[in-house]
This record gives sequence, structure tokens and C-alpha cells, in this order.
Amino acid sequence: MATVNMVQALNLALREEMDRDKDVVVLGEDVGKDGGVFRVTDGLFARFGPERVIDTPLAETGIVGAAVGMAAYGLKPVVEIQFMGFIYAAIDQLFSHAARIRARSRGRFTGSLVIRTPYGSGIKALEHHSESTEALFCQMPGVKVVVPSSPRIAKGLLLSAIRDPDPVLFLEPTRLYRLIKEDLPDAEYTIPLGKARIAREGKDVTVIAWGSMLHRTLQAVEGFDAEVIDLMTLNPFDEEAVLQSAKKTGRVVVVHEAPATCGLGAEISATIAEHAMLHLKAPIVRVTGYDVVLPLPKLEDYYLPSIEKIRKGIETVLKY
Amino acid sequence: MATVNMVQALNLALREEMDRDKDVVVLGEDVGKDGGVFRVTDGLFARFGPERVIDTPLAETGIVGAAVGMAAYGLKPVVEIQFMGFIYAAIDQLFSHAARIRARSRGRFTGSLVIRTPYGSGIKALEHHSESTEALFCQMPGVKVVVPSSPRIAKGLLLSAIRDPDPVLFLEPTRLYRLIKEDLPDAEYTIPLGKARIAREGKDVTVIAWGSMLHRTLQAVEGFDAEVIDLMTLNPFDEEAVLQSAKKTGRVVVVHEAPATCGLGAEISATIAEHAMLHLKAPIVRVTGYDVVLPLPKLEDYYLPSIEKIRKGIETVLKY
Amino acid sequence: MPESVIESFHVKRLDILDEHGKVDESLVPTLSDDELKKMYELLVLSRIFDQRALNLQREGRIGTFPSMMGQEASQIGSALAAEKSDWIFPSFRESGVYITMGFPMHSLVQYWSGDERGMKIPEGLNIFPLCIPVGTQIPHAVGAAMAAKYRKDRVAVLVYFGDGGTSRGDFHEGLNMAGVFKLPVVFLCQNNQWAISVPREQQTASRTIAQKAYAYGFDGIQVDGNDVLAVFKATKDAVRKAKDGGGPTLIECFTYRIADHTTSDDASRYRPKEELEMWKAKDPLLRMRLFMKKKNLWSEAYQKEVEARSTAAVDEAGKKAEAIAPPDPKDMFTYTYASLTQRLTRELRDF
Amino acid sequence: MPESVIESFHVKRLDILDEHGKVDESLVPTLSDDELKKMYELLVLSRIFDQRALNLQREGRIGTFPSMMGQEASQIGSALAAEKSDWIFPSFRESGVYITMGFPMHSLVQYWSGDERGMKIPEGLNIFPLCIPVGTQIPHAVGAAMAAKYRKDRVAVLVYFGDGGTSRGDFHEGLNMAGVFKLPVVFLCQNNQWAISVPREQQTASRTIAQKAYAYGFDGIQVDGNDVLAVFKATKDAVRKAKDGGGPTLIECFTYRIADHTTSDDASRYRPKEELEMWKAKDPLLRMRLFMKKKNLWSEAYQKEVEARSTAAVDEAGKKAEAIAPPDPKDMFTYTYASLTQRLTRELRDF
Ligand SMILES: Cc1ncc(C[n+]2csc(CCOP(=O)(O)OP(=O)(O)O)c2C)c(N)n1
Ligand SMILES: Cc1ncc(C[n+]2csc(CCOP(=O)(O)OP(=O)(O)O)c2C)c(N)n1
Ligand SMILES: [Mg+2]
Ligand SMILES: [Mg+2]
Repeated sequence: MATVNMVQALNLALREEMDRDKDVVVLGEDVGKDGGVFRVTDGLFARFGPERVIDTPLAETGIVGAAVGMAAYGLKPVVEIQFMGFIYAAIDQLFSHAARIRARSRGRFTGSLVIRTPYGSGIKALEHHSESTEALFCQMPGVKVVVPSSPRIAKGLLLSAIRDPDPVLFLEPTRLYRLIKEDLPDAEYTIPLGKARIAREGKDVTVIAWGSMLHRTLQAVEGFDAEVIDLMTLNPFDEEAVLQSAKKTGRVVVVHEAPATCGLGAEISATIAEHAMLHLKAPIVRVTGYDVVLPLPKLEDYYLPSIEKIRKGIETVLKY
Repeated sequence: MATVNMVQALNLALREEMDRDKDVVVLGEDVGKDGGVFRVTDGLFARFGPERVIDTPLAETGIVGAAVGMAAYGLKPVVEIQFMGFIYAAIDQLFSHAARIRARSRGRFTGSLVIRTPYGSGIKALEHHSESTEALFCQMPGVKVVVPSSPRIAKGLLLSAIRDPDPVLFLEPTRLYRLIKEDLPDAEYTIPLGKARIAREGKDVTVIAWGSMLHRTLQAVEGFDAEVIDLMTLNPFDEEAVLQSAKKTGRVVVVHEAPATCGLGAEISATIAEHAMLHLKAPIVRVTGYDVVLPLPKLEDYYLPSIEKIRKGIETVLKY
Repeated sequence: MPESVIESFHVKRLDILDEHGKVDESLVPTLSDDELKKMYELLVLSRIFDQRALNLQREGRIGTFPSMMGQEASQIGSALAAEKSDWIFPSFRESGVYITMGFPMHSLVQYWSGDERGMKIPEGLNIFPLCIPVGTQIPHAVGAAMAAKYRKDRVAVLVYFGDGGTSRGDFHEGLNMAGVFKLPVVFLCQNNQWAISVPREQQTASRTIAQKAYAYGFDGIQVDGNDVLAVFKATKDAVRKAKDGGGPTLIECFTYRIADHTTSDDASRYRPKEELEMWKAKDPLLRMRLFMKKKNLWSEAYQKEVEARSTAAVDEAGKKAEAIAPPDPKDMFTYTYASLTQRLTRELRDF
Repeated sequence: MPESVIESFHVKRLDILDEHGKVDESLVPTLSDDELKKMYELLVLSRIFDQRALNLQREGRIGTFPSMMGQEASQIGSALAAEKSDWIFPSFRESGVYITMGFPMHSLVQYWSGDERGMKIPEGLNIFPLCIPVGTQIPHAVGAAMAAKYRKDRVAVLVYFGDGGTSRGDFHEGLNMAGVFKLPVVFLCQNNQWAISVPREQQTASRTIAQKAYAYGFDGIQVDGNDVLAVFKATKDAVRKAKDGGGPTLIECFTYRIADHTTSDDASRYRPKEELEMWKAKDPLLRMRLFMKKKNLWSEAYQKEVEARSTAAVDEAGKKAEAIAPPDPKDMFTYTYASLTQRLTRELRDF
């Protein structure tokens, strides 16, 4: 039983899956010799060689576009985009093709590929290195979006993502890369996409979060009888689990670091407002980043939902 | 007083503003000699010449990227993207730069530019020619998103968009281009961004829509005492108007042709669920396109919110 | 030491069959009479299919359609140089390529009538559905070639795009990757001189499209795109080079879009009539006919017979397409994901 | 008629000052002694600033920092060829360019400490904030040049990017537009042989970066990027050509990234030590010193004096930056839009 951080867990998942299935290839900038700027692909180049662990030119459109062709040919490409802030150039290929090739070819070709990318704030990084625009991708039919919240979960979800027949955007919270260590079972395991996880049971309020905000949330709920849901798959998200908990507690707080406007919190809130309204005892509160251009490190902490802000949100809904 | 359709109204707005302000330039694919594939820039090339009405190479990233540089230099570029389905390659330049250059340069440079693009379904077009992904753009702080619903409104909003100091995505509903004619006042007028419009007063239910769906909505509400809001500016949207009406009627239906998931309806619903919950008598219902890859013409009508579907949504909330 | 030349390039052009049916014997590809006839018959069939599609559109039986008229030699000549096992990535104007590769014509008609079921790719045919966002198919071809190389399959990948497509970042990123990894790709640019209303000189300032290959470290060549023999030879050579590990080639087929951009376009708004007339004289079918005649492979009777056969096949395709029952509205839920999500299940239930 | 050559190119390389301080007199740009000294002093200042920044990062007083060590000649030589009225679009490694253009050093320190206020561009200085998404600044420069041309302003636009940047679609679309519209842009590629861990040969298969210009119909030239005189001359010529309506030029500064990619990188994981040593011998400051010495413009005393002055200026900048009070948290609401939206007003109120 290995005790590992998330980087190591992801690395293990890649290595084991590449050992198991030689159709799995890794490509991206600096994923080879360098092992990726966060070392998630460390050692894979030495183990599998340059044909399977491919250092590409600096070209996000081309990388994801090539992955579409590889997937159509029958491989299982796992792309690394160095930071989520650099994925925008790949959106056209992801939305116009990866998400649609199954429909366009009536199932003959699939966009079965994974795009891994570090995301989120909280590591005092340069501009464009702290993006959290997950909701952009949840909006496009055909794309799946996954965010792990711990090493164990990261490994299980990544294996499922690689084996999934549809394109999966796999968002890795940089803040969690080395923050937590966990024991991994030796036996192979996967965690299904599309299912949420009750991270903590409770009766008075449901708090929904994912990625690095899940941890702040778990700290924030101390002292409340709160149920905490770790969404894990953001699209398609586990409506049933969310609605069930919302109906049970009658109070909902959604936490994410992206700005409020059109963030995933909006979709979750709207889904509840549409399908569980009569069970609600209080307004649905969103605790999110502000609707501003992401500030640089000096103001990062003021931008992010803090434990205090999350507690305030919970207290607000508990007032009713 | 001229009676014109939306294409003519937009053309007038461009011509008058270019006459008024020589910093305004138009650029895009086929906007010159051809006058744009929908003829919105018809006659501008002859009137203002190739330096101001610029036929560009086929390069959406470069076009919007160049517009960022033009705006920084002090011009007011009005970009035409031939169809919204081709805007994805420009998202990186729009999100990473147009939306942020003001913040990045601390106000020294601004992303004061307009991106016009035909959008929406309902004209039996080819794949990628019916996109309605407006919510993608509402999510990015720094970007404004505008959708006109009539010729008169289109002219007033486009003038405001061109004069706006921030980047504006101006979405033109292709279905409305030639559907409606309206009289335009001879005197110059503008319609402020950020303000919604009560298209119809009512007491029992608030129905929120924009663009081509507004017209279906106005037909659908026949016989109901419904208040219809034409949002006009999708980002930043007029929260006050929306909340005021929602509080008044206690029942809300949002209509848009984009899929439900993470559509703008989600944000509107969430805003109401957060700030007007106690006034609500019924769940907030979204009548939207399905969460599928947009079908081709033969199934288009089944995909779009129909008058019947909108009426069903209204009846649903009126049951409470 | 001072100013020194460190690299030189020479861009070549290949012409074999001229407008008068005269050929450069030293370059004519070795093709049997049957192969030459097949080539010619495909040119005729494509032309007749194209004309029919334009008629169907006028009659409102299909939607917007992009005619390939004038580009038959570029499409048939290149597609004939591919084997069935090769991978083909068309753009949106490649009816001639689909037909040559054996894609059912009635499916094309069905697709253009607004029915996605027409793009169901038959098993065993490695051709991609047509790609509408200009240039975006280029990286797909590069990725397929990476996969083929990784699997050590002896296949070439052909990807089609226009002169306008060369301006897109996808072109650049795709060709650059193909050069770096020395991939078995043949980049086929049909330079038909126009991108809707934008003439070739305003699309790029380079004298040729072919020379763009040198930015990526491989060869480019311009061929007379109305000369089916030249296109065939250049593509055949590039396909062989690709399969032999020689890496990618960029082929610029210098041709012309005779029709409007699509049926929604009116080229008279922006295109000089004289230019059109000048190019009509370069018709790829005409010159091939003259060549065949010299070889005693062509006669009036043969022409009539070929046209009759082609027309019958196109009639058949039209009938077959029209006979297909409209899609079940629920069909739209089928292919977004491999299986229905919770939400899609609910939406389908309430549909 | 058969296979004919229709276009030829010759890529040139410019070298003026070699590693031993020897110059090609026929090519040395005419610079006064004061101008040469200014040039040398900027090389020294940039080097000292760079070293200081690396120290500040080690001490945790600034965040991640990309060193420009080894590229001083490319940056100072090119920036000195621009006038104050010209427009400059740096990438993210151009400390030397900012310093040469007169951007306050303390602002650079402030910016790298994670404070956006450091990127407030002083009025009258036409330099863009640094650009982190690789290559995306290239279209901005092209747009600014379109605007300048439209306004008939006699300005050149200089845009900086790396070898890795040439792989991005933005590079392609930007250079292509510049060629089509014959814009006054100087494209300055600092080919420092590496894009983080990706060596130049894996970035593109073309022998040179310079030759990529011919894909866009204008000239490209490779210069010894460690030779400040060659970089200055090539840029000066390109700037003049731009202002005279001659259109764009691509300049490949052939240089080397001596330090790690950034302070978060460890180049020893992927880069051969010998290569690094080989390039250290080509140090741009050293050869300029030898040249100055031959011209009796350099002495030990002078060196000490220049270093002292530079160190004092850098100390001063550091102090000034550290003395700045931390930003007001509410500052983050100020520049997203020209004025606060309804929502931002609420968020600010509840802040
Ligand atoms: C990315 C993108 N932008 C714009 C369009 C609209 N459009 C369709 S075809 C076309 C011109 C294409 O020209 P070219 O590449 O030369 O191909 P051709 O039409 O000549 O066959 C344009 C602008 C598109 N389909 N995709
Ligand atoms: C679009 C984009 N992708 C990835 C990155 C991460 N990254 C930062 S610098 C760099 C390498 C850049 O190499 P080059 O262009 O040669 O410039 P250099 O670092 O050598 O100065 C990469 C991959 C980025 N900043 N932007
Ligand atoms: Mg063309
Ligand atoms: Mg480099």
C-alpha cells in the first residue's frame, strides 16, 4: 500500500494504464524528458519511449486537434495542457470536433481522449496560471469534465477518464498536487464518472464543492450539521445526488473559486430551483470568486472563497 | 423615417458611426467587396475604402488578436466573425487579452472593440452555422455580451457597443435578420448596455428571453397575464430589472435556444434563487434547447423551444 | 563571416497534360487504358453529380451546397492515388473525393438535405465526415498519421483544404507537427484562387502556396490542378514517399472554383467575368477527353455511354436519398455521448 | 512545360562581432563612442538586474522569474534600434527590452513580486504589458501596425517571441496578415534553442526560423543573437524598411538561454552540460567588452564604474519596489470594466 500525493497518484494511474493498454499515449509540452512541469508524467518517457510519451511543439490547437485524429484512428491519447490558462486555443478543436465527431460520424469515430490540465488558484502563480473556467466546458454537449479532490480519487477518476468512450477534460487542482497524501489500495480500482460523493453526512445544510474548494469547505463546516458533496464529475454532474441531498436538508450552499456569473454554481442552483424548490427553506447561496479579472498573487487570497466566507454563506442559509 | 429590417439597421448604424468617427474600422472575412455574407457591411467598402473596411485572411485568431492591437492603438475596430460557430478560435484572444488588457495595463490600454457575429438556429443552415453559445462569453469578466431583438433595438445597441470602452460581443440572431421590419427614428439614438426592457407588462409570471426566442415568447404568452423581459444585454445583465419582476410575479420562466446546462438561464435562475427566493410561488422553469449536439436542419425544429414548449413551461409555474 | 547564405530553396511546378490535350511523355504516369478510362469516368460522374446537386438545391430538395465544378482533376487525381486503406480527411467541397473513395452518393445527397445520417461512414472506409470549420481538419490528419506511425501501419494520410485554409493556425500547427515527427501525410491544397470573395493574393503574400512547406522543413510542389495526370503523379509520389518514411509533402493544386462559393453566394458581386471565362477554357474534363481521343480511348459513343451511366447512377442516388424516411426526432439524443446522461435521460423522457 | 522551378529563396545570416571581439568593419553600424558605451552599459545593467531578480526570487521576495541571461545582445541591440514613438510588444522574458525602452525597473520588480500595479504602462511609452500566453502578442503587434498605417503614423512595431512561439497559430496568422497588408512590423524571434525542455530541432523541422518568413512573402534573416552590433544593424535596417513602407521583416536572433527556463525549472533534467558551457563562451557582454577595449572605450576602471552605477540603480529599484504599500484588496474591482456593473457594485459593497 503506497502513500502518495496527487501528482504521484496521477503518475501511477498513467503508468499502470499504459502498461495495461498500449493504445494509451501521452502527448503535450514538456511531458517527455522533463516529466511535465508538475512531474505528473515523470518517468513515463524513460519507460515507454518517445513514440508513446510525446513532447510536442508549442501548439495547443494542434495538440488537441492531433489527439482527435489519434482517437479516431483508435488510440487513447492523454493530452497534457500545461496550465488551464493555455487551453483556450484548443477550445475550437475540443468543441467543434472532439465533442462532435461521434455524432457527426454517427458513431463510426469517437473523441475518446483525455485532456489533463492543472487548474485553479492558490499557488501564487503568474497570470494565466490560476484559471478556473470549468463551467465553460460543462456547457458543451459531448464533453465530460472531471475534478479530483484527493490522490486516491484522482487515480480512480483518471483511469475511468482514460477508459471513457467520450472526451474528458480532467482538471487537476494545482493547490492539491502536493498538499495531501493518501494511502492507495494495491488492487486496481476505478471511480465512475458522473457520480458525486458524500464527503460528509449532515442534516441542516448541503454544501457542494469540488477540487481544492472541497477542502476549505470541509474545514468551514466544522461545527455545523452540514452535508458536503464532492461533485467529482462536473459534467454530466450527478443531479440525483444533489437533488436528494437538497431535498433532505432544504438548504444549499455551492462553493467554487470561479466567478459567480455563469459558474457551475449557477447550473447547480438552477437545477435545484427547478426540481427541488418546494423542499427549500432558504435561498440558494453561492460562495465564489468575484466577477473580476483574476488578481495576481498579492490579492489572490482576497479573491478566493475563504473559510470565513463559506461559513458566512452557511450561516446565511441557516438563518431561515 | 426609414422602415428597415435588422440587416439594414445594422448597416445604417455602422455607416453613421463611421461617418461620425473615423477611428471606427470594420474588419473580417468578406466584409469588403462582398459586403458580408449577410450583407450587413454592404456598401461600406465603396464608401470608406479598403483601409477602413478590411477583408482579412481566413484567420479568426489573428483577426481578433489584431483588433486587440488596433484598439490599444486607439482605433475602434468592429470585427465580423462570419458565424458564431467559427468564433472558438478567437476565444483565446478575446478571453486572454481583449478582456484583460485594461486590467493588465492598469487602464493604459483598453480592449474597446466590438465582435459582431450572426448566431442562433432556425434558418436551416449547415453544421456550425446555428450556434448559440452566448453563456460561454457571459462567464468571462471583462467581456460584454449583447443581443438585439428588433431592427430599432439593433441599431441603438450597436451604436452603444461601438462607443463602449470595453470589448463587446454583439450577437445577431440570423433568424431575425430579415424577419421583421421596423421604423427607425431619423434622429440619432442609442440604447444603453446593461439595461433590460419590459417587452410586455404582466402580473402572473415573468418570462425572460432575448434575440429570436423573444418573438416566440411573445407569441407564446398570448392569453397569459405574463410579463416578458427582453434582456438585450446578456452580460452584465440587468439583475435589478429581473429581480424586480420576479418579486412582482413570483413565477419565472427563462427561455433560450442554447442547451440548458450552464446556459444563461442557469445564471438568471440562480440569481433569482439567491436574491428573490422568498417571493417565489413556484419553481423556476427553463425552456431551452436539449443538451445534445445541435442537430442538422431536418431536426432543428424539434430541438428549438417551440411556442408549445414555452406555453407548457408557463402553465407549469402557473399551477403553483 | 559577414552576410552569408545559409539555406536555399527552389519551388517546383508540375505540368503534364495541357489544355490542348498535349502531354509531356517523359512524365505521364504509367496507367493502363482501363485506369485512364476509370479516371475519365470519375471526372464525368463527379461533374454530373455536382450539376445534379445544384439542381436539387434550386428545387429546394437539398440545402446550401458547395459546388466543386472546375476542381474535378484535383479531387479525382489525388484520391485515385490513395489506397482504400489510406486515411482521407476532406474539407467541405470534396464530393469528388468521396465519390472516388467509394462513399455512397445517395448518402451525400441525404447529408446535404440536412440529415446527419448521411454522414454515417461505412465500415472499412477510412474517410472522415466533411469538415466545415476551415482548416480544422488538418490537425486531425496529423494525429491519424501519428497513430499510424505508432502502430507501424503502412498507410498514408491525405488531407484536403483550400487556399483560404492555409491562413488558419490549424494549418500551421498541423504542418509543423508533421514536419517535426516526419509523418506520412500528404497535404493537398486546392488553390482555387478564391476564399468566398477573398482572392488568393489577399489571402497570403507568398507567390505560391507550395513554398509554405519550407517553413516546416519538407517539400512543397505546385501542380496544374486542372491536369488530372499531374495531380495523380504528384500525389502518387507523395503517397509513396510517405509510406517509405520520407515524411510529409505539401501539394498545391493550382485550380479554379468555376461556380459560386456555395448556392448562397453570388460571385458576380466580387469576381471579374473575364477571369471566369479564362479558366473555363482550362476545363479539366475537356483536356482529358482530347488526350483520350489521341489514344483512341474516346469516341462520341463512349461519351454518351459514360454520361448515360453516370446520369443513371446519380438518378438512382437521388431516388434512394429521397426514399429515406425522415429521422426520428429522438435521434438527436443518440450520439452526443456513448450513453445517455441523467439529464439526457430526463430530457428524452419528457420529449 | 514539365517540372519547372517557379520560385527560389536564399536565407541569409548576419555576423559582425565575433567571440574574440573581432568585427567586420564593412558592416559595423556607425555609432558614436557614446552610443557604443550606452549600448554596453545597458548590457551590463540588464545582466545585473537579471542577477538581482534571481536573488530576490531565491529570498522569496518576488515570485517565479524568467531570466534573460545570455540574450542581452538580442534584447538591447533590437530595442536600441527603435525610437521612443515606436510600439513594442514584448513576450515575458524581455527585462532587457523594458529597461532599454525606459520602463522603470522598480515597476518590473513590483510586478514580479505579484503586484499588477507594476505593469502600469507610463504615458508616452508605447510598450505593452508582458504577455504570458506564448505567441499571442504577435497579432496585437500586427493590429497596432494596421492602426498606425491607417493613421499614416511613421512608426514601426517591434514584437518579441521565442523559438517556441513560432509553433503557435498566432505566429502564423499574424505574420501572414503582416505580409498581406505590407505592415510596418519587425518580428523579433529570440531563438534561444529551447522552449522549456523542448530543443529547437523538436520545435520545428525547418533548418532556420528565418526562412519561415518566405511562407508569408517577406524576408527573414538570421543574426548572431549574441552579437549586439549585428542585432542592432539588422533591426535598424528592418525598422527603416518598415517606416519606408517596405513591409515586415522576420529577424531570427540566434542565441541561448543560459539560465533555467524560469526559477521553477531545473534545466539539468533535460539539457546537456556541454552545450551550456559551449554557449557561455559566446557571452554577448564579453565580446562587446573586447571590442570596446580595442577602441579604447573600455578600462577596468570604467567597468567598475559601470557596474557600481548599475548596481546602485538596481538597489534603488529594489528599495523603491519594497517600499510600496501592498495593494488595497478592493483594487481588484477597479479595472475589469471601465465602470462597475450592478453585480460588481454589490460584490464590492459586500466585500
Ligand atoms: C473557421 C471558419 N471561418 C469561416 C468560415 C466560413 N467560410 C466557409 S468556406 C470559406 C472560404 C474557404 O476558402 P478556401 O479555404 O479557399 O476553400 P474553398 O471555399 O475555396 O474551397 C469561409 C470563409 C468557415 N467555414 N470556417
Ligand atoms: C500558449 C502557452 N502554452 C504554454 C505555456 C507555458 N510556457 C511558458 S514559456 C514556454 C516555452 C516558451 O518557449 P519560447 O517561445 O522558445 O520562449 P523562451 O521561454 O525560450 O524565451 C511554455 C511552454 C505558455 N506560457 N503559453
Ligand atoms: Mg479557395
Ligand atoms: Mg526559446
